[in-house]
Amino acid sequence: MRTRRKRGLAVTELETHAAHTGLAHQFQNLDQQQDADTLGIWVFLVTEIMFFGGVFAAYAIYRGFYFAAFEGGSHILDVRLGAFNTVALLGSSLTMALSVRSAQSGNRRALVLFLILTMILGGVFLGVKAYEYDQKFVEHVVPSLDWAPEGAVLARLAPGGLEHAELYFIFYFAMTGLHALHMIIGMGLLLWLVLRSRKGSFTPSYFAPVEVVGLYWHFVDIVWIFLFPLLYLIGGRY
Amino acid sequence: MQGLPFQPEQASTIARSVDNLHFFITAVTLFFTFLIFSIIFYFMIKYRRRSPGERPKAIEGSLPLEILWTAIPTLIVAVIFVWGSSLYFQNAEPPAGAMEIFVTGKQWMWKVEHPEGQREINELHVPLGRPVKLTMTSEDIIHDFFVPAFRVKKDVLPGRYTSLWFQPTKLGTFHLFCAQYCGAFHAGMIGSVIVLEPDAYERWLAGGVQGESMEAAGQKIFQQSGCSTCHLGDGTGPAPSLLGVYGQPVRLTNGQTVTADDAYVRESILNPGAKIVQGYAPIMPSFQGQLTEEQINSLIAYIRLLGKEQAKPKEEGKK
Amino acid sequence: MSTATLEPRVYVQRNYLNADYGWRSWLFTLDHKRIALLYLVSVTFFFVIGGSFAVLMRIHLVEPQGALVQPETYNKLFTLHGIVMIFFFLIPSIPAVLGNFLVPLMIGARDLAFPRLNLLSWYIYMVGGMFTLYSAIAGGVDVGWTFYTPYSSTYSNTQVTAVAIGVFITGFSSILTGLNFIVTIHKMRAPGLTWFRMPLFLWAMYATSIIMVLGTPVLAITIFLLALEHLFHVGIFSPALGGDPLLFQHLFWFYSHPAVYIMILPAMGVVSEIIACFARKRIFGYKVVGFSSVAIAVLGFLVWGHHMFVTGQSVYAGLIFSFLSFMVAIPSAIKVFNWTSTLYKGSISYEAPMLYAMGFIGLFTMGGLTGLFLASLATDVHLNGTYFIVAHFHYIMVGGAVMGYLGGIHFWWPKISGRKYPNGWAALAAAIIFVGFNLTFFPQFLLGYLGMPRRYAFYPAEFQVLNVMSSAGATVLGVGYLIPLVYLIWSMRYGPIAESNPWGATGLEWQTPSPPPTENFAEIPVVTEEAYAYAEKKGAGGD
Amino acid sequence: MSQQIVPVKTYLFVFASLIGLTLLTTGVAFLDLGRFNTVVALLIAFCKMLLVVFFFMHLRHSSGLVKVVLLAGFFWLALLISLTTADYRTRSWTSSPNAWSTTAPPTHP
Repeated sequence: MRTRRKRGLAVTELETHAAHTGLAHQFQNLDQQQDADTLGIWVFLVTEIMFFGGVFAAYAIYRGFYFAAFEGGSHILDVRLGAFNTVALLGSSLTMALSVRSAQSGNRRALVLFLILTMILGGVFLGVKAYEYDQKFVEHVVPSLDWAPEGAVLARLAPGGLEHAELYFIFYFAMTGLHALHMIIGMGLLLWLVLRSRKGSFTPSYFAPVEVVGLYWHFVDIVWIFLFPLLYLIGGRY
Repeated sequence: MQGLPFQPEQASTIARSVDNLHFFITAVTLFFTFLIFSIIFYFMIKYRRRSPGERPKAIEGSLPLEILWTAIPTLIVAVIFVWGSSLYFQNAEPPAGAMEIFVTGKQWMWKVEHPEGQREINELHVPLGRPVKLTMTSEDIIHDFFVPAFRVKKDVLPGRYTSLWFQPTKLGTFHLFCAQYCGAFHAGMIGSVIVLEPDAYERWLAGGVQGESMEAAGQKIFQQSGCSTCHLGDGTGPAPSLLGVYGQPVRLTNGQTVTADDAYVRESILNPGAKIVQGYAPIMPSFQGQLTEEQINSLIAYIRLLGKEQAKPKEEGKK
Repeated sequence: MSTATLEPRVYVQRNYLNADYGWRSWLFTLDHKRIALLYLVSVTFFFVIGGSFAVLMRIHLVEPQGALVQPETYNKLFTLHGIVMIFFFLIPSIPAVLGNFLVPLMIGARDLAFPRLNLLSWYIYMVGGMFTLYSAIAGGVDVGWTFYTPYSSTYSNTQVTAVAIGVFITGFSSILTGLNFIVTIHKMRAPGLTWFRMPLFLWAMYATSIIMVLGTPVLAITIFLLALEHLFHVGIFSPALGGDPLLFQHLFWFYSHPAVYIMILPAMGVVSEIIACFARKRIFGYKVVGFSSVAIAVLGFLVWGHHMFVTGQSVYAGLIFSFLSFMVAIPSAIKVFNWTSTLYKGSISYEAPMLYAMGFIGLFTMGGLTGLFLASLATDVHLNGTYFIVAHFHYIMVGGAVMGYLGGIHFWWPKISGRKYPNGWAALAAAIIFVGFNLTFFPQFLLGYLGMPRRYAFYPAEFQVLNVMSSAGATVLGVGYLIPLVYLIWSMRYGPIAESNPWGATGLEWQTPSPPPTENFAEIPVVTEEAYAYAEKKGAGGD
Repeated sequence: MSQQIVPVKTYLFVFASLIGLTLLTTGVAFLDLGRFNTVVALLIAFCKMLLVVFFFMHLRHSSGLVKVVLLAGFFWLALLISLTTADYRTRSWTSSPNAWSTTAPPTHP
């Protein structure tokens, strides 16, 4: 440490190693790297399960306590919009799966096309979600910020206790908000994939980023698969 | 065992049994600590390195030993588990006939109400040798009612009742601590439990500031807040009669049955829509924010009285 | 010094420390060893901060009415002491410093699986740390490290939001570190390094990573909901809107009890390495010790309710949690017995790391056994929330985890820095820490049994004697911690050059030069023997 | 990583099933099944999840390790929820005053 070495001498083998397309220096070969990437994203998804799991657990407890209030809150939501969004998100999962398939088979044009389609469907979902959020302000059922339900909405919420209905809407906003945040992050990742795949960065032997983002996107879809019945379909709608 | 150095006073019926378990675990702790320490010292001296090139023979391990030192701790913790749990469960429920006292915690004081109407702050007078049950709630945040000499402790929660009980066995003044951190003057939320001879306790109850009994106060609130307009005694009003209801099962509109305990009465006052008695409409307004915790306690005391004294034969549960 | 540069020196081997210079080469490094050093510096910084809060508290408690500060300030001191020590020192200490440095070296890899993620974790950790420091400077926070609602969410008007954000953010650093280790240990082991040839430190890191990955997200979401409630005054955990404060406690302890094992498991791993090396023996019952790490990680998730025996949790849930808490005691006991038996017929030398390891066993044994009082329902009722708890968890987390951490730092210091430290000073420091620790915390067991509640800024006069004893012990302990800081820094410049394997230890990390080159191994090694093949090693210790 | 290229037909079939299940779960919500409304809704959601996980996320072709990792995630989530509800469900077993015991009706009324 006492002798200063010139910068030039500090060149490591990192660069020679990285010359291989897409192979990072710490891995022996592409197989090992792909294995590590796949395992990494699955472990990450497990952390996401626990992250959403915490709020799902809290939701389950309170739904048990205040079923009537949660039922009332649920009936304020528009099932048609919820179902429509479910279909949109499932569609985006389909196009995402097809993007990965295109990457596997090396079809660059199809890859870009399906990625863009996924983004469009994701955008539709977020648009509808934004409209629904706006409706909550119109109906004054936004906890803390705008909480003054009246008329028919009030009549629907009152039997279960207004403050407990507010609790329902806290969970509505917290859960859908976290989900939407994940969607927005996913949209950013998709955009990055589109730009990279247009440059032709992915080949049938190296498309881990597409696969990894795909897995993330499907996970976000699964969260919604549970959110839809848990938030929109409480109690009978008859 | 009693009077050991660094031992808190034993002033309740359960203190001695809790201490016995405490001493047992202490013995286990000391035994294993000395065992491990002495083995380590022995090995470190006996098997110290004598020459730098020494290569001791490898030992794989030993299955019998592993089983042995899995089994022994398992056995010991099983004993402690059974002992600790049974002791805890034996003392979980107050004995029948325990006298009841209401305790309300708030930042940073303890408010105590005796059923006879005597109130005190940061002090709790109890008679010697009688089981005492405390019904506790908090006006703001979580506190914890802790009397070391009695070996009892229970969190005091807002919006909910918790309870603990003890039977003092010693005259004197004992520490009462708040054991759940509750903000700036948490350390100041202390008081004392004063154990008196039963007749001295009676004198104490009678003397001092004369308050009306909790039941009487509750009856007044019952009239003033308009409860009595609907909850008619003969059951002809728009709301169910409260005679003979307390402590009995109540059928609800959703077909479920709940016991009309403190918690249910409290909830029905604050959030009447939550559980409607079968055959009645959800018309009662909420009294959330209109009654203090102490007023609710008094109301409950009154409703208990109604439940005890004039049970309606029709709905009476046999016990 | 000036002559040194002029002198034509013998060839200095290129290593990760002299590979590159300048702050950029550190702040943008992807080398796991340099990131480990970034962590080393930052956790030391936070240790000093958290430690100085502790010193102030112990001075304050010398007098019953409080000798130093207002009660409000005292509350902020213990809160920040807890938060800084737990989230910014103990949890990252061994995993992020020693784990980062050693995991790739021990498995024979060039780096962790995701070096960028690794650097990102350090930045996330620092950002979280900055939020926490900001909250300390901007007036402090007084909710206790446990954040119990509704005090934290509705009643405290201190910097709860800033600290919540800090803890939330730092959680992701720990998640990413755990993820990185899991993938690395699964996928990047050198050829021949089977699971049962892995050093026990790796087993411990693996078990720790499981907890980090599965537990931390729950803390994150809980703190998120808490912050939401604090900001918008909605009733998630506050009874005003029908929330249940106990639900917060459930979610909080679901992470925060296993978090104790995040702190202690890595220390157990370190101790296994040290004992094997200085007894020249294979760890007695290697597989049992390895599996017990995993068992502790799994069972550790099932016991959180023992923090809630007196909080109004159902007595039946208390029964279940009490039972499971006793279960988790067993693998810990098994480990202690196996370490002790490893010494049997060994060839034991008493270098400083070994003394730290022995200190660990002693303090951990006492800390673990006193846990029995708290797992048992009847005795916990009396001891919960008193100084007994404080003493118990300090025995585990300071007596155990910090002893293990210091032992590990001393053991691998020649590898990390390429220098040796004065062994005599190190041994002296180990002894002072052991004695000072017991002087500080043993009186607290007695205080707790006598009934002194924790988190009291002032207290009844009868507790003064024991409090003064504890404070006196703390000064000894403080000196004990300062000594290593001094000689380790000294050794970086003036210490004798370390050979590649000064202790004559097994393990791939000792086959690299000290300090190792950036790429760790020129050639990926092939492993042909078990982890602690001391019997097969020929020749004298050291090379 | 999935080496196999799954035919487009499979994806389309899975997608169609998912849409079908979505319509089913929405439809069932309009029937009065009492407490089974929740059970059926969760069951359908679970099936949908399995379809996505096994086909879209290629779990079918993934290594055993990945399956174990995912299973561990769900197992721990189950631990969190079950041990927490163990507290809430058993609070009403004791007669001591306990607001939450009576405030809490069963989860599926």
